[in-house]
Amino acid sequence: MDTMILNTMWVLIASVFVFLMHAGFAMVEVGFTQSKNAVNIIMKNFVTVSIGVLGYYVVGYALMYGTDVSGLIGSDQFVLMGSPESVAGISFDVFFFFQAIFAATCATIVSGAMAERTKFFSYVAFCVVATTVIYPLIGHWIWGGGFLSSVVGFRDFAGGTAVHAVGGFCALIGAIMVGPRNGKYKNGVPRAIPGHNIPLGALGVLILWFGWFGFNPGSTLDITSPATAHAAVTTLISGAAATIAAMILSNVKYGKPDAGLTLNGALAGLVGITAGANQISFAGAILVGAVSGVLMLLAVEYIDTKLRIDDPVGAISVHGVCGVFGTLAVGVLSMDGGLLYGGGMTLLTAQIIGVGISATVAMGLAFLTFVGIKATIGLRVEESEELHGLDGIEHGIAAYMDL
Amino acid sequence: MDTMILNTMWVLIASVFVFLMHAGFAMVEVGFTQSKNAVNIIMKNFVTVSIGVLGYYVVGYALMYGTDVSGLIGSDQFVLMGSPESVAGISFDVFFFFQAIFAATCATIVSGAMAERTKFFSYVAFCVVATTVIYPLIGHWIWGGGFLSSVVGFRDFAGGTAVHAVGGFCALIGAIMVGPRNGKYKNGVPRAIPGHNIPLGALGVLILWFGWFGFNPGSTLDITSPATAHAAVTTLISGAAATIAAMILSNVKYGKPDAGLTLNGALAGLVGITAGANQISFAGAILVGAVSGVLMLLAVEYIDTKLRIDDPVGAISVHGVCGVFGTLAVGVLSMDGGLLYGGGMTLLTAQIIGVGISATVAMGLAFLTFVGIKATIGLRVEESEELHGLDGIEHGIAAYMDL
Amino acid sequence: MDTMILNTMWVLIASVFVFLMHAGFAMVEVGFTQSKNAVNIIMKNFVTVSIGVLGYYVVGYALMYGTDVSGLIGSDQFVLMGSPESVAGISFDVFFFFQAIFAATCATIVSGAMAERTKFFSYVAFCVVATTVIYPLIGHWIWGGGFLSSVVGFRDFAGGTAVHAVGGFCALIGAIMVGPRNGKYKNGVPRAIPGHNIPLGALGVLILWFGWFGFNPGSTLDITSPATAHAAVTTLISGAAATIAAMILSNVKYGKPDAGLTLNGALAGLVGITAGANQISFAGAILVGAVSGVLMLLAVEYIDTKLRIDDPVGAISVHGVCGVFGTLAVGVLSMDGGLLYGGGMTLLTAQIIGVGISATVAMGLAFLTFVGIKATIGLRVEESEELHGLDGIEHGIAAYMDL
Amino acid sequence: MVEKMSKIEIIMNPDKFEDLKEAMNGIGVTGMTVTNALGCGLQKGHKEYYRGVQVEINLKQKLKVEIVVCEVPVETAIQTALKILQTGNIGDGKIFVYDVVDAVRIRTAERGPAAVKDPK
Amino acid sequence: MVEKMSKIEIIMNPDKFEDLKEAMNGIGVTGMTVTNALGCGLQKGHKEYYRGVQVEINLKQKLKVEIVVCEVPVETAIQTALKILQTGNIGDGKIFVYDVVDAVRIRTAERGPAAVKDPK
Amino acid sequence: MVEKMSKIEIIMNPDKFEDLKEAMNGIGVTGMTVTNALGCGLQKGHKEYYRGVQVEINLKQKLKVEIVVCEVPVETAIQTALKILQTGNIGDGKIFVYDVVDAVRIRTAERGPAAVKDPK
Ligand SMILES: Nc1ncnc2c1ncn2[C@@H]1O[C@H](COP(=O)(O)OP(=O)(O)O)[C@@H](O)[C@H]1O
Ligand SMILES: Nc1ncnc2c1ncn2[C@@H]1O[C@H](COP(=O)(O)OP(=O)(O)O)[C@@H](O)[C@H]1O
Ligand SMILES: Nc1ncnc2c1ncn2[C@@H]1O[C@H](COP(=O)(O)OP(=O)(O)O)[C@@H](O)[C@H]1O
Repeated sequence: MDTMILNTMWVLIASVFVFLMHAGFAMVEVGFTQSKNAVNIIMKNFVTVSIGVLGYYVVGYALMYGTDVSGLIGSDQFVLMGSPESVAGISFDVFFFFQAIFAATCATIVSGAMAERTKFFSYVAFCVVATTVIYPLIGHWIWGGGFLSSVVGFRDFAGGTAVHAVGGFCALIGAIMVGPRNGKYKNGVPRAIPGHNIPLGALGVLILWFGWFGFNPGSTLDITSPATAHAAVTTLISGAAATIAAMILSNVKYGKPDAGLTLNGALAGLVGITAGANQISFAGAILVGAVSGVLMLLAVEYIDTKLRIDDPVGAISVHGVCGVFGTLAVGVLSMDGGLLYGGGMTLLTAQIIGVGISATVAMGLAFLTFVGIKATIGLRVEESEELHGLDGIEHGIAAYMDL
Repeated sequence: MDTMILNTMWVLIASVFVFLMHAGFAMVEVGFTQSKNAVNIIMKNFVTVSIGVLGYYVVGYALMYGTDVSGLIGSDQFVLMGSPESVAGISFDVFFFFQAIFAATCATIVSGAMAERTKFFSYVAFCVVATTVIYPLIGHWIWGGGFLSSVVGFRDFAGGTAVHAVGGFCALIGAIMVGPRNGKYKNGVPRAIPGHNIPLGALGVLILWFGWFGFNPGSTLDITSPATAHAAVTTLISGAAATIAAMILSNVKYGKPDAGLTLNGALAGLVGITAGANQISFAGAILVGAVSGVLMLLAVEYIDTKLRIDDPVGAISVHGVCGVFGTLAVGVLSMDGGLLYGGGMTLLTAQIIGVGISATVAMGLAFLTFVGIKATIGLRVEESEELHGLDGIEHGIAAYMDL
Repeated sequence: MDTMILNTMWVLIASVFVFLMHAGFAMVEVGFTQSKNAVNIIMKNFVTVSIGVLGYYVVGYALMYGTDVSGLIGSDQFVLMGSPESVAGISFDVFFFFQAIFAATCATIVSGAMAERTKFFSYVAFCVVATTVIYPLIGHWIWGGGFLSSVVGFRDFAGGTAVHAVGGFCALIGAIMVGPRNGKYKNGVPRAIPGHNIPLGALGVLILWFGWFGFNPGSTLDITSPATAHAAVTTLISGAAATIAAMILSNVKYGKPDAGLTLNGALAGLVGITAGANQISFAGAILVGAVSGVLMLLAVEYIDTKLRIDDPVGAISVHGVCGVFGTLAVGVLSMDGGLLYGGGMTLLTAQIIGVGISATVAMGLAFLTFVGIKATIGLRVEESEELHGLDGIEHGIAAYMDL
Repeated sequence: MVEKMSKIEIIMNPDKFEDLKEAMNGIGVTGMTVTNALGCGLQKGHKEYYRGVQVEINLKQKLKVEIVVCEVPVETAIQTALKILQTGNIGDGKIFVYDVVDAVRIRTAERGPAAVKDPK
Repeated sequence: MVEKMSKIEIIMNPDKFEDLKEAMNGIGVTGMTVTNALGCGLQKGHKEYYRGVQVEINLKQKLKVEIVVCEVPVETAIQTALKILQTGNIGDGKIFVYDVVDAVRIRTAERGPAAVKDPK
Repeated sequence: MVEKMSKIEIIMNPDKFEDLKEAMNGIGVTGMTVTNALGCGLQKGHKEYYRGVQVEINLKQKLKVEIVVCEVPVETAIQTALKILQTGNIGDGKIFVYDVVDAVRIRTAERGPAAVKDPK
């Protein structure tokens, strides 16, 4: 009983930390895009939080944590009806609180990659689907008793796949389908469209890092477990290692320590360690971080110049690529069953299968959703609207005014 | 003993969350006003925190929680002298900490509504009165053992009336007495004076929301009570519902989802649920949120165009109107004695009486205070000062400089 | 066991609060400097966090908390090897987490004082030395079982000396050696080089204040101790008193309440109370705060106009001067052995010796480090780079862009 | 290019802008371009402090409004601006008038006065 | 000062700036100065709401690009700008041309057309 | 309007502004209007990276200082500006001079040179 109160308290506090991540996402996305679209991005973030929470309340939670049907989907507790008093050793209310705030994160990732050219209400529609279907479905397989955890033996501690890879791969599909921003490519050569407020973006990254200390350590749901403190430290040092790695590599490749990539580096390290923050050693966390920073940087370049997919904030590389990498790294570096710790290929195989299925399904569902949206309300704003900025036309107001 | 430590810890942490709300208020007020007054607003916020805490330490706490005299006022523990070791099951120091941070909130609400035209030291004077007299007095009636709770049976969980309605009605009087900003009305028709930094305003709202998870759940002072977790969830979903409601209504009324009103919507929902966050059901919280969002929007329009009271940040509508509404909603929706739960009219009547008396007294005291200030140091800056911005003349510095 | 979990949880949460201080430092430094150097400052802050944490992990922790050798230095647990399960009644991981986040703070202080003219990689080099040698060494003497605590009887509760005075005196040496910014002095008369974004600076101060509630109360490492709650209250009211003191004094001296000094005032009060937050009475905290606010203001003026040392953000005055003052104040105002509480000169003498040795050694080591850096990679950017801003040349990007 | 074109540049306080815009629309001005500027004029000598250091002449936030006119006589525009902006206080601002050699409406490639006139 | 110098002022949508810059470099323009501006032109009448209050004419974000030319004929520059900027939509912008009396390259103190020409 | 008025437009590095202001006050300039601008000139060709993508010509932050003079000879102002601003490095900036047809001091409605002169 005492432990339950303790854990309830811990998860409640961790949830509040995670909540602030929405401010972090908002600032990162605003900072790394153009000022003429800043209001639009702000609005998307508010809508994501709100719809995410409500959609998860009405439908999402039920599909994710309702009584399992054939390992595929949850089937009751819609509108939280018939939910128990406690789950996983903490109060049900707090469990829901934590999960609901998580749910919104997944959609937010997509908003960054599709920024500056997507219709407001089209994004809103995607956001509804993401938080009521895509995230809960895959989440059920991973965390809700579905087949990925129960049959495949897939492990995803705090959402390296369930949140980040899923979000990142939805973002990939979204960015492809909405197409690059006007002027991004000229004869196939990418142009830089610099963000308009680096300090705000940096504030966002630090706020996200702060929130991640709820996201990862909170995911144990158990303050009495040593894994909680362990996860806090791995989150700290993986982020640090990735920051330094990205900074050094950008300096080597481009002659200067690049601010955008260094900031993304921090996020890459945080995403990278998410899947295994509780079971990768400190040294392993530094390795995961450093590799995440490098991978992210290479992915940003590859996606931008080779694949020619326009991702203004680097969401695909940060969340998609590093989410996958981090999930696979568990198979190698987990102190409990990882390849390097004598666990053989079993865990690594499970990880490969799990992340493969999750990413594929996420892409498939995102594709269907965007096809539906495109066919009905359309996906992309008018060219002239894009040119003048979404703020004036979609919201009738500029972000910065002095008149 | 263990429970006391647990609760002490919880309230300490919740207080720290609430503290960050001052950053939220500062950013909201800065973002939604003009850049030429940004330094002035920042200074007001710093003064509010500082004076609020010190004034409450010296006098306010005593009047609010000192030994009750005829249900009207506290009478001892000035400068915290003779205070006990523990109060309400938590350490006295933490109890005071929580209360002191609360106290400053009430005055901050007023600063938003009177922004861009009020003399700096006149606001400082009001702030002293608000945190040493107005808030503690009414607070005593509601929370300190005074007649509203003990005789009338009035309920205000986390300050829907004690903090928000009181602050909002003081703001109403202040905004009326200082008059509209120059150029706000032309032949009785209001003009928009847009805020200068929507992203900063949005950051402020999200920080406030974060802090509200200390404000509401923390108000149980008891982590072992299920009401704490319940309050966290209602705070989350009421804010979400209000955001969506305000966004949709603004879209319907004005053809576009309005950013200012959507952001205010989130705050409206948070204020709305404050009085009953512990005793209104989840569905009830969504209802309270949605109605708050709608009410706020209508109130903003009514106050602006019909009453012609100039409230730059919408503080009267957000805190005053939704504070009152939320308090009354307790009488209807409280799962413990609300009208809809078979409690009859008793609770609703108590709520009507309580909020009526509180608002009336707040307005009366605010009126007297502002009359006094007007008669001595004056309330409003010179027209030329207002024209050129308060920053240069009251503080000798611009908020944004690049030279 | 239960207490250990409770305290582990408390320190974990407090550490997360402290982490956000890095966002606070970043915003303060960005806000109070020129826009053309904003990216550079952001990068320095990210590097500080990352290098700080990693350097402390590899070397710093061992020197600070490894097995003591003659009261001078720690000697094992490099790369945390051989570290115990728990320290000081909390989990080792959380203890390290808290300490690692602290370590980075010390170097950050220096970055503010040397802003706008120091080479990026020179600062990086200093940062490595600061977090692997300077801070851990002096930290060992004070907190790691070294001679200052064990022999001298020096007391520094949360780092008034170990973090702030050490950081401030390193900053002093750095600012002297790198020289004033171009155009700061003309014929020996200082010119104002105003910060470019006061609202962001203000946000930073409020975030720092928030984090300080982890920094000070967290330093007990013990939620069951009444000192924790006591430290929270003294942190609150000392900051408040200093804010008001600085505001009033600036108004008296310069005719207007100065925003920069009022904001610095808050920080001065927080630094001032850090050394004795657990053992100075509430009234004492107000005194310490008020004096800190005054001292800081006088120091800013003296350093700027008399010593002609250019410290863009006032770091030397805030952290160095108030850090020393607060440490000495413990000798006078400590309720347990202070001069005014009948403790005689013993404690005060210990404080004088301790802070004297710490500051001297910090200055000496900083001097050697900067001499080394100057001789190798150089300390200061080219004049033309300084003129055009460090952002373009060191990082190839402007902080604010709209094209 | 028989009709002469002129640019009227108004340095003014930001707060009166809405009024000016309305008044200018009232006399048939078809467009204007506005820039944020910092001005120092006779308001000089004003001493300020920043963190205890004297800052001598303070630059005041101004708007620079540029209006190219041909049909609307320059004098009408100046008088209209004066009516709105004159308060008699230092800092009211200044108006400068320049010759414009040519104008192009990019949308239609119209040139000269036609580029500035209302096509409706 | 035999060669006449002119200033070409282009009020344009921010998004086409990269293209314009390239095109101008292509015809030998040696420099330009760019300012953020807010413009209102025929886009007027557009009604917006801010917190439920009607905001009448909305100012649109524009760039003001100033190019002083002497060697490059004004006409070439105008045609180049038209090619890049003309979309046929309201809001495409305007070009104004002014006489320049003198120019100085501060670095070398060169005067007149020499100050504007490429020294290489 | 016997006395000719001219506008001197100085495109300069932001950092020297304080010095320039002082020097201009020294020679009797009564006012100036300053705008933030981005400039590209001979500093072109400079290659930068943003998130791994090459950004070609970088715009540099400049100040545009506009001074309308009549009493103060244009030449004095130019020489004063040169003295302060010339460092010999690329990016030192440019000065352009234009004719001013008329000026108005809004506060007093004074016109022409009187509007620019110090009334004291
Ligand atoms: N000679 C000038 N050249 C350019 N701009 C000027 C000049 N004189 C004044 N201004 C601009 O006009 C503004 C108002 O000038 P000011 O001298 O305060 O008004 P007044 O002439 O009514 O005293 C100044 O802030 C400045 O921007
Ligand atoms: N008479 C004018 N004086 C100064 N600037 C103008 C004028 N007319 C238009 N502009 C500028 O040109 C921009 C585009 O004008 P607009 O009228 O929308 O284009 P169009 O002439 O193609 O309809 C405006 O936003 C404004 O900045
Ligand atoms: N032809 C031009 N028209 C308008 N502005 C120019 C022109 N040439 C240069 N400038 C402005 O002057 C600034 C300095 O020019 P730059 O070519 O770097 O100096 P320099 O001539 O000494 O090499 C540029 O950044 C730009 O703002």
